[in-house]
Amino acid sequence: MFQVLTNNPKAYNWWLKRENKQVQVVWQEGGFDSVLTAARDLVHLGYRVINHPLSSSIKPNQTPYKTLILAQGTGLDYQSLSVIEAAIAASKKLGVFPGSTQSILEDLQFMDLEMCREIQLQ
Amino acid sequence: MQLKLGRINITDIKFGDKTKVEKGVLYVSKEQVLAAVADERLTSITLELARPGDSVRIMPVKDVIEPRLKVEGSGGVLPGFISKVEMVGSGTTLVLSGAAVVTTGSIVGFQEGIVDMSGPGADYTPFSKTCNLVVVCQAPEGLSQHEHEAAVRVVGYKAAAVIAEAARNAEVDSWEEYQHLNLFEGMQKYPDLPRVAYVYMLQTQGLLHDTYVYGVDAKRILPTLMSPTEMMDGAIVSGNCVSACDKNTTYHHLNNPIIQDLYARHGKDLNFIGVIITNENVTLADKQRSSNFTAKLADMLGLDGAIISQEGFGNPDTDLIMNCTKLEKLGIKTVIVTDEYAGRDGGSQSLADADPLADATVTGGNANEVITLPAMDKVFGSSKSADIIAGGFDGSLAKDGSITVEIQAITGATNELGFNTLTAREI
Amino acid sequence: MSKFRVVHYINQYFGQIGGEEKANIPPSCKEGPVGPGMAFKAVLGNEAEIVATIICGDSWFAENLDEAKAKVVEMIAQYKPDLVITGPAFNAGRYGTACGAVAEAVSQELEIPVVSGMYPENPGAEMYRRFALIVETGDNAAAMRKAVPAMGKLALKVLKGEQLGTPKEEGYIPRGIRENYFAPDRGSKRAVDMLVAKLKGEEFHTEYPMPQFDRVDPNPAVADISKAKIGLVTSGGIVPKGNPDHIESSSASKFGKYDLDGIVNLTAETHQTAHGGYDPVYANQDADRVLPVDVMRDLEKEGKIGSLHRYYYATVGNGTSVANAKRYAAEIAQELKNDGVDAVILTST
Amino acid sequence: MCTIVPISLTVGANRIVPTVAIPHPLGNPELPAEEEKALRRRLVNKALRALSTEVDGQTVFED
Repeated sequence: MFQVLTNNPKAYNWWLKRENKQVQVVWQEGGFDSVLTAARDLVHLGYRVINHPLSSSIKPNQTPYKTLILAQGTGLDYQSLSVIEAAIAASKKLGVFPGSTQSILEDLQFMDLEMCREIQLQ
Repeated sequence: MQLKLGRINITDIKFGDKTKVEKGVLYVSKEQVLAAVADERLTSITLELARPGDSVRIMPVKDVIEPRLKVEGSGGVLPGFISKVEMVGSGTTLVLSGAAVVTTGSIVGFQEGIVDMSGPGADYTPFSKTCNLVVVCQAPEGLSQHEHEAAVRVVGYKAAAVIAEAARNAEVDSWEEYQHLNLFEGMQKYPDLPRVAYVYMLQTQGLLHDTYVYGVDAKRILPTLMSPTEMMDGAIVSGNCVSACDKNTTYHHLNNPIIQDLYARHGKDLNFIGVIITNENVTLADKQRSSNFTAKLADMLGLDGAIISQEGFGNPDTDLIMNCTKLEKLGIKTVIVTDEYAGRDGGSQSLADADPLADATVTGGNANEVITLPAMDKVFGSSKSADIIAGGFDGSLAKDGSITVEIQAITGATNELGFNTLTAREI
Repeated sequence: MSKFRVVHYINQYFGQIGGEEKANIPPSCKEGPVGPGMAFKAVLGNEAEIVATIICGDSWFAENLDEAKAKVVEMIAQYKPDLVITGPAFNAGRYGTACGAVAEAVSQELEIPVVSGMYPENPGAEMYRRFALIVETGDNAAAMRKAVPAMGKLALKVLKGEQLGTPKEEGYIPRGIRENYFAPDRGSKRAVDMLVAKLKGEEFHTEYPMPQFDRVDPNPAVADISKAKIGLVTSGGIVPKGNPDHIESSSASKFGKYDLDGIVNLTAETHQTAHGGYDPVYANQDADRVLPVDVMRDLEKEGKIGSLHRYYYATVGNGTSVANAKRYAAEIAQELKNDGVDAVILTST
Repeated sequence: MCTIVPISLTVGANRIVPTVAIPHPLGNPELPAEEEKALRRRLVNKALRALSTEVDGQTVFED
């Protein structure tokens, strides 16, 4: 079982439309950091991170969107934990997205989706 | 394999009736270039010139390409795009050294990538020192970002290829020779020198973050072995333009400084065996697989040492540390080349991953350092993007046209191939 | 030209008030140099002068940290100095910590540069190196003769706005701040040079040192656990309901010591977690899931262990610096030893 | 007693007992209360055993 955690409406709709029974698409309210925190809590309970939380060169303070895919596992996956903790630290260090125009926000949603669209879940 | 590079030094660039080189001046025929790059997907393509010292800002920069021409040997430059997928890296190639094609155009709204030809920003980018043909691309409303990106990318290669023709009849200023022996010959010739390879990490995450090898999207490759001379003919090209400071442009791939400096010590202090290219994909499983294959290749080659270079920020730190630790655990000594995001005050942790085995690190500097770029007389590209870079990237565009940004917005500023002298130290 | 103004911070001992018996005195202020300040006078010469000296007892400072910082900063501010010197503190831990805390407050609140002096292993050096140029000194006051000229010289350089060299060149402990500069060679050449040196087994200098951790030898086994007095310590942030000590949810600046007398089981009514680094739902429902008091009481009753120590210690591990964690550990370990605890179970989340 | 054994190894702990999960190292909310406490008791007993065992370097007490 996979969970797609996202605060990006474009990614949310795209993943919903895939209608994969193995995939649970979860809307996460809030900013970049809230997706990271929610993913961290899942990792603590044994989920594995599929896509790196700092994928894309768009820094955490340059976009409010993040889509993270996690796979249900049995024990703590240390690699997942260490990348999620490092991502949280990077996001804290770089600060908060200052906001932007609607058209930029749409481009940022598009780029976030691009970074997770081709991931094979098996 | 043996490659001869003939350098023709370009010291100025001008428009002219014919594309040619005369006394170090590259004359560019607008008509000829525009005819060669025409692309029905784009609404307009215009050409501008930017010389070192000009009061010119180019932004947002998409790619920079050095014009090269294959005059002898198999294949042609930029295989998979400009020429067929013949193997390259041997024969003779001419270089318009000091000239560059710079493509610009906003594919998405927030794109950074600043090249200032003068002022304080010029110190941070290598492309303030080249004579640049700037290709400004405009796309129609509604063109998909994927098509837009592909169109602009190929326009740059085509422009470089057409002006490279000027090298054919020009006088060569200097020759360089690069030999690449096969593994067996190399071992016989240098039995006592440590065997060293270069692990070349390529950004491969998706749109605006891609790299191509002989035309193949490198996110779909498993790590493989290449001759260092192949890069000199353009076997690796960039489709990566987000994070301007630490992306590798096609120019960087053609002039990879690690390859050059390993050649400088080849046969003296080390035996430079070849290049392992690997990718930086988005999933952890891909990272595991690629670093495993990199380590396996390194082991099969019986390496004693390796230099590993990174491209980009954040998740590639994970690839970098995986590659480094897996090689070190095999007893292969490594040096890694990276850059830092230590915060504006320089007081935060620089990397998103770390390991005590990574005990030999070269850094291209802290990308979060803030710089004020004064206004320029001319802006090539989209002056609108200045506002957007400023807002979207937490910088500020002042009324007088100056921009305050982190140096991460400057093309090539903290390059992770060690292209620059910029670095950082603890104080 | 008028002289630069310097204020000097020292402890009760160097302030010539007294030794450990006077460590409880609150801060006071004297015009001009006192004690080691006299030695600084010679180094600072005609260019700068110590206009005032702040003296505070080490214990008083440690026990009243926030108040002490505020008072000292207020005293310093009224002299409008161009620079503040603290110490040198050599290897005196409390003194070093006070010198560092003063440096932090002065640099953050007054934005005045601070020069200090410490032995590198002084905990104050690791905790506060960001905020001061801490000259590396010997471990005791015999090193005063060398420390003062080094600190004075560095202070003058800072006052005159001269370009500083590397920490090594200037003799101060690196502050952990990354600064960009243009090197003579490009990065690729530096990388190849480094690799060649590494392959030859020669010395090389990484440009970015990775974090390293201490190692300690394991203690011998507990001979008879059924007679042992066992303590509980956690970095999981388990605190009495309401978090009376206001331990921070991340980057904790303190630890808490809590009484378990009469407590046989932690419940949602009595205890919670202060930790911000994990989902707190489970620990808040039942804090025994992090700190096993219920089981320890059972084992105590059954005679499987000698006894459960009356107090447990807790902090929050989330984002807490290694230096702070080390300091808490040292203090907690000392108290546990003084209380005759034989063994400790440390739980972390 | 910790869930993230690699970190305990990195920071230099000498006697390490692996636990259940980060937010509930010594419990499992999915179990009935009695079973959960029994689980906790097993883990604590393992820690006591670790304390009573001579080690000559970092040791993880798996089972």
